[in-house]
Amino acid sequence: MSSTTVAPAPADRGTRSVLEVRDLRVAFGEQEAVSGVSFSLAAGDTLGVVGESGCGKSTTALALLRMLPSPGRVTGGSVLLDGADLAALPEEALRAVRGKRIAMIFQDPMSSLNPVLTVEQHLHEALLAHGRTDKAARRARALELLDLVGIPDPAARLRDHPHQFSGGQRQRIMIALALANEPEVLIADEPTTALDATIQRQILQLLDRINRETGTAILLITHDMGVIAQSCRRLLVMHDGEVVEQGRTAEILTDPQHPYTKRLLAAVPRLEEPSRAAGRPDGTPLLEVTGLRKTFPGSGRFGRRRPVTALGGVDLVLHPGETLGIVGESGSGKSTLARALVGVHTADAGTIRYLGPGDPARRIQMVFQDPYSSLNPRMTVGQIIAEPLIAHRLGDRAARAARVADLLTRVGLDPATADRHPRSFSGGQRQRIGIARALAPEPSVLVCDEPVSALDVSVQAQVVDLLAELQRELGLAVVFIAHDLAVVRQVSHRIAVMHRGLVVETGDADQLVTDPQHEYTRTLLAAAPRLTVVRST
Amino acid sequence: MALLLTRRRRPGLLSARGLTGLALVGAVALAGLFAPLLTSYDPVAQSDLALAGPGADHLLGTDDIGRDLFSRVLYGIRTDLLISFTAVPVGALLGCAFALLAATSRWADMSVQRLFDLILAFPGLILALAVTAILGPGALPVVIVIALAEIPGFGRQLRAGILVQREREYALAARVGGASRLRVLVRHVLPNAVDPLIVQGAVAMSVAVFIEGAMSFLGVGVRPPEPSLGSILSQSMAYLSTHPAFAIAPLTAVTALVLGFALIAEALNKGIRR
Amino acid sequence: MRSYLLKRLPSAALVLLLASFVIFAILRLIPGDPATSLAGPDAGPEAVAAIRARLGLDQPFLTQYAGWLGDLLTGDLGPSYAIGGEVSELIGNGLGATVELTLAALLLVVVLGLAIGLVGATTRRPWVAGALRALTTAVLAVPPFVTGIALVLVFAVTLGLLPPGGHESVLDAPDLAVQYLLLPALCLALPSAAILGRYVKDGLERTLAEDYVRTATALGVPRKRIIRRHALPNALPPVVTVLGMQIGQLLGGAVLVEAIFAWPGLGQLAEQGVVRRDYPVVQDLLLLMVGVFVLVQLLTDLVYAWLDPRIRWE
Amino acid sequence: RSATDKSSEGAGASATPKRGGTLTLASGLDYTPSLLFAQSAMTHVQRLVFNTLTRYDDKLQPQPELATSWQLAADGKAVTFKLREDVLFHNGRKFTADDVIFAVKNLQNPVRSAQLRSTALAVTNFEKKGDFELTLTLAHPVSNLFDLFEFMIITDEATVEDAVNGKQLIGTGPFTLAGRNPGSSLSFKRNEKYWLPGRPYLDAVEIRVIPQADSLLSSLKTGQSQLSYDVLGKDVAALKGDSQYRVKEYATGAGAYYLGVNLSAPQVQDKRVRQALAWALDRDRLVKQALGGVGFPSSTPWPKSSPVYSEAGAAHYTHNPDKARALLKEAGVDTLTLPLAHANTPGGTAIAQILQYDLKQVGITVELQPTDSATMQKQLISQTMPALWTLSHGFAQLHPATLTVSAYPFNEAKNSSKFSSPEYTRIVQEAWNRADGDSAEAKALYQKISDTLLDEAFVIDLAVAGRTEVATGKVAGADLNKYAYLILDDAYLTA
Ligand SMILES: Nc1ncnc2c1ncn2[C@@H]1O[C@H](COP(=O)(O)OP(=O)(O)OP(=O)(O)O)[C@@H](O)[C@H]1O
Ligand SMILES: Nc1ncnc2c1ncn2[C@@H]1O[C@H](COP(=O)(O)OP(=O)(O)OP(=O)(O)O)[C@@H](O)[C@H]1O
Ligand SMILES: [Mg+2]
Ligand SMILES: [Mg+2]
Repeated sequence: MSSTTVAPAPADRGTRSVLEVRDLRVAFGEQEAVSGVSFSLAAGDTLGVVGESGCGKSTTALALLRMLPSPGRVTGGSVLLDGADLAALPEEALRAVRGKRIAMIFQDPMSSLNPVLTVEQHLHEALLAHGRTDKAARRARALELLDLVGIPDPAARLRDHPHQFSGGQRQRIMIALALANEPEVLIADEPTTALDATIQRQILQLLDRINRETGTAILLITHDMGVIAQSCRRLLVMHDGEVVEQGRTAEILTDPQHPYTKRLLAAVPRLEEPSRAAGRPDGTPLLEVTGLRKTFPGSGRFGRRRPVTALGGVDLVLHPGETLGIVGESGSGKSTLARALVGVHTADAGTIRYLGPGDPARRIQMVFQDPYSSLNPRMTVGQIIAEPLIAHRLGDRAARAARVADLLTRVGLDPATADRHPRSFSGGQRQRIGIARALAPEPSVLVCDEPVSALDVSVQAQVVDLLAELQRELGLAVVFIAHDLAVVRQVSHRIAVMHRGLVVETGDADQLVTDPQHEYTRTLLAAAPRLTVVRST
Repeated sequence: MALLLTRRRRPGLLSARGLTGLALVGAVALAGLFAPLLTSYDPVAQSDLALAGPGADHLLGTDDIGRDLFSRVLYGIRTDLLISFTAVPVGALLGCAFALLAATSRWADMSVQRLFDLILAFPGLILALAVTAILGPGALPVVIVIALAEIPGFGRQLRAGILVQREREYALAARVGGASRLRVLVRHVLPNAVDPLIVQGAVAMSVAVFIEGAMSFLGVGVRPPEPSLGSILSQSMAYLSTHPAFAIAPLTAVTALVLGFALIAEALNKGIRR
Repeated sequence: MRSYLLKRLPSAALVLLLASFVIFAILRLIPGDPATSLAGPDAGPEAVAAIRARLGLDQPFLTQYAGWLGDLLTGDLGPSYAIGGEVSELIGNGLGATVELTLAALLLVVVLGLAIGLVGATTRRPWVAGALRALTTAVLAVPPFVTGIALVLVFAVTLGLLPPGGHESVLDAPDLAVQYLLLPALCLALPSAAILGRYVKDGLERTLAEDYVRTATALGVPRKRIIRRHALPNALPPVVTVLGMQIGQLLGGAVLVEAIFAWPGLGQLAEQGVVRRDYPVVQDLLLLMVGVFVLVQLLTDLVYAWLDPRIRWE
Repeated sequence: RSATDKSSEGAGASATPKRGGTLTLASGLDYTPSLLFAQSAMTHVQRLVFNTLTRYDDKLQPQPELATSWQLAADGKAVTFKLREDVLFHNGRKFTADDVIFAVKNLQNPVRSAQLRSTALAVTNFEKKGDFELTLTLAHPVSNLFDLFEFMIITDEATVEDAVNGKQLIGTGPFTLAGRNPGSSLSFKRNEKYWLPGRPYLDAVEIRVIPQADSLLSSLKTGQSQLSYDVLGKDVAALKGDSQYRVKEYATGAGAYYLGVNLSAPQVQDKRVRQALAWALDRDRLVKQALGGVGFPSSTPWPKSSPVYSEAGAAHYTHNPDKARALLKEAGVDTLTLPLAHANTPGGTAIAQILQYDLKQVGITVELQPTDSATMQKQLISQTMPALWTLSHGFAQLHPATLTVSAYPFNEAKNSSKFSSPEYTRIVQEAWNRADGDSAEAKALYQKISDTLLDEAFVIDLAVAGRTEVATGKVAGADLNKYAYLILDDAYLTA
């Protein structure tokens, strides 16, 4: 690696602090988002930052390099980089620091890369920005970097555009960009949140390797305890824009001091815990899926894309009162299956037989992933929940109103909120509304497509509990789709593992986790983040 | 997820920009509305005193056949607003109707788009000449031409909106809830897709004032002697070198209107782009 | 790409066919007929009748329409009715001038539009942005015929800097041609430039808020370069579409502008044609305009794709 | 180079004509080949490329052109011409009597729709004595015979169809057509073999078509063009004071503005109603405001140069609303609503609005119908005008008979007003079918015609305004014949 490397002598690793943040305050207009955050990052160290959505993690990160979106601005405190206060630096001087001494990578690798620039151009931009003018040298460095982050056959991919890479590869490219100028500090804001467990694992390993090989100090922001546990020596817990606790990861995980941290940890689903699903429902199945196939005609603006086989012959059975968990990486066909079950996608082949009482269109309902886009912003909660009732002509106006109130209470919301609009609810509450809507036409099967993936762990737990409770009370059969194995094991009787549009393994929840049969299931399990500390100092 | 990041203050109409726009349009509109109170002159009454400059008894002077310009401009504003406020809604409704039709099937979509292309491709001024020649002069052809011209704008806007909103999960949810395709389209998708049309509307208003002017200039505007901003303006053009004052009044009114509507549009736009 | 073209061409053809019918029908619906304007102010009905027969205007509507389409397909546009000479010549003559004008205008539109948009979106001084917005909106607010006549009065009559109207072929006398071109081109370009400028500005503001711009910033790429290299290319595709629409506008606007500046282009020809009910001229001319518009739409889509790799590769 | 520099200034034409130079003329209208033989609004081409047999002087006395001399038979039923022998067509062919014969026959052809067709039709027989003497036999004497020869251009038979199709123009005139760009320009080159020695002075003539009135004016002001006959009245008024320009009025061209009345509309069949209309109009204001003070108010069609023109006639109808109301009451009309068609040009609209307002003052509601010229023309010819229309007409500048046998609004046999009366027909025929166009009794008949027109008021004349020539100081010697054919034989540019 070239001479400018700042690989610190092992001696001062973890002692000399590169980055010193003192009482940092950020406000968006009046509203304060970060109120007095202080921490220090030692050279070559790894510091994890956890906290619920909206607690100020990203804002803090952006504030370090004064990259806040308007109207955000740093209202107090200092950011010392080797003693120099970045908060006081003029813009140009700060630019020289960005990417050169402190680099950042962001959550969504797709939107964070420029769609019209090739990978090579991206890297050239990064290098050029800090005076690498020699084209040949830049090219060599580009290859070197891509190789470093593990892009196979770099020379061939240099001319490709971001959209031609997989999610994981894109994130690798982001990292390559960040490392282009051998920064002392690498800030990673939720670098793996958008990725599958398997990919996530690889990326975290990569960061780990970088940290060891180049001695780059890493500030890793995430809301996933598991990720931290795996990859950070030190840990910092944020809540409402404040630091509630920080210290060695191992210690905090084993005995948290602050009540908030305790709650947080408690909420985290652990893969080791056995399924909480009660009873062993079987007998006559309620739902029988055989040889289900679905192929999407690929359609592009220019010419046609090759068609995508989302479901390649899926067989499933669902018993009354049973929870069937479905796991699988992104794109494996989970949502397509769900939609086929509720009949919005008509399958190309195969059958879905509903053996229960009543009209399947009414008896099979669905809970959606995104609590924000799945509720019509123009309708009041009452109207939203009443929609299925109207559609299925259930009861008159008064009856519907009563039912809505009843449902709201069931999902733990105040009936008085029926005439408010979704925007005035939190994510968790919205998901409850979604559930209420699904329950309205008294379904016997509830298909939940990643119902908790978008929620913070604490909220996740609540929603999961709600679903379990409803199932018990209403004897619902539930199809529970998620990519987080831990959650799925927790709630399911049985688990089906999907891979490339096929169910590769089905089995008793606990058994499948403890003693996986299929190769793919094993990789999935291996990749799943665990709360047990993997690295010590 | 930093969804909260997207929460932003909505400037909308109440932003400085929006208020300026409202003020401009409002002022002009009121002037037109209260024309009878503001001037004692009959806008079509002629006199020997032609092309008089601004003065005591004729605030803005008189036109080439001795009519009081001030009152003509005031009543002209009426005409223009009347035309715009009928033509634009008509165009908007038709555009939306087509957009909805397009949403019903691939085939419909294709044909509707071709229709829009056709309208857009057709040289507007020639269309104006033709329509007037067919229907005879008057406000009606002007309204029709404007409405026609506005159809694709609204249509395309709404179509795009529908395409986006349709893919939102709430639309899917409605389907799962058992709602019919039509109900999903009308009850769920449409209300969420109409927002940008407000902007389009404001833009369209200014375009309308414009088309009226161009048509008058080609001698196919509203039927004389009814005053309209466009007709006064085109009338004044022949005297621009000798009596510039003649052109200033109508020009100010037109500019104020167009500027106002444009500002309103911008403000709304900023407001909607949450 | 090719398959895309193949997909689009039929519908383009369809539009043309529809257009041809609409044009043909509308023309016949207009009162007043070429024979009478041919015959002259004091001609007797027998004269008119004779002319009608000669022009085949006495044949049934659809026969005439079919005849026209036939001629179009054989590429023979035939003679004009009233204006005199072969339609192909007439259009040929006008085409050059109009193309000159529209291209010049287009150039202005692009240059001015980009300038307005870039400055408007990136300036750190609020008053500059404000001034620009006011300016562009004002330009949009003043009808082109006013701008045109005002321009003439100021630059030609008062200052005597530029000719008030007329035309010199670029080929014969480039230096003069430019002087003749300047005013009409400007008058034609201003509104479109303002519109384009607005879109460029909006597009830039949007892309400047994108994640990848944040990435570039985080990498320490200088702001100027971010705007030029990262934001602009992404802002352009929609702008191209708008530009496509504007070209249509320019062609339409030519009618007015050419009248004001005595510019011997198709606009003039079209107006003459309508006024004198010279069916062949107007028909072929309008169809040509529609054709150009459709073509431009196709091209813009291609350019769009060329600018946006995501589409390019699909 | 600059497109704006005026090669020379200097007002006032210098006395000595000078050879050379290109004259640029600004025309508001384009030339329409198909109307070459009809009197239309654009008449610049005819006398540049072609010649006529004779040409009127100011007193309507024919003077030699291609005809050197002529002899009218005593009974007026024949006329004998002696022709120039040194005249060549642009294609080199010699001009002979046959060309005159063809010219007459050509005008007799209905498709040419020549206004003087009726007069041409009076020619029944041709008799050549050699190539350069020709006798025309007439069915009956015609008083306006030489109106025909002032009107009739001598064309080359072989190429006449090309001429009306706009392909080429072959004549004997001072200039040859060098090029045409429809809608924008016509250019002419000097005819080197012109029969008039040393003429024309100019090397070339360029006609620029500039439809926009104010653009046209600017082209004059900026010296882009030096001569025009299409400057709006209001602008003429403005230029009159300016020493840089010479303004000259001709009693020619489409000389008179009128209000036409279609008698097929029941409300206006009563003569008194029509006269009421005539009394209600304020002609002075119309001239001042709509015509910019050019021309003079008149209730007769005749220009001052006409043998029938009289102060009394011109002032027959004055602005007298009371009288109008009285007549209406007398006719038993209390409320009256009439449509009025007018050209949708700024000028036409102004006139129409003035008429509308004046008529409103006497309780006649008028509904304006702006109409584009093509439609207007169709209605005029097919006699489908609404109850009222306003346009302008020509032919009053010639022998009065011409107006009544040739101009569509007045045509005794068939006119846009659908007016006909035995009396009118009689006097018209009588005035027309006579050899002595200028005799006292002829004049008396003309007077009768004039009085009848005033009395019947189916065409209500408003103002007489001939062509106005606006020339920059450097142009001299331009002229128009009675049909407003542009004559540049003696025109030259002062250095
Ligand atoms: N409407 C559609 N049109 C075309 N292709 C689609 C469509 N919906 C899904 N696909 C494709 O089908 C495959 C499966 O998609 P699906 O959404 O079922 O995966 P998933 O398991 O739900 O992924 P995730 O975990 O990200 O939700 C993917 O490759 C996707 O690209
Ligand atoms: N652009 C903005 N305008 C206004 N407020 C903002 C903006 N961005 C963030 N905030 C506020 O700042 C607070 C912290 O937001 P931030 O994105 O830093 O949280 P986070 O911890 O990154 O959440 P997540 O885990 O979802 O990314 C939030 O409460 C939000 O309301
Ligand atoms: Mg964040
Ligand atoms: Mg999914």
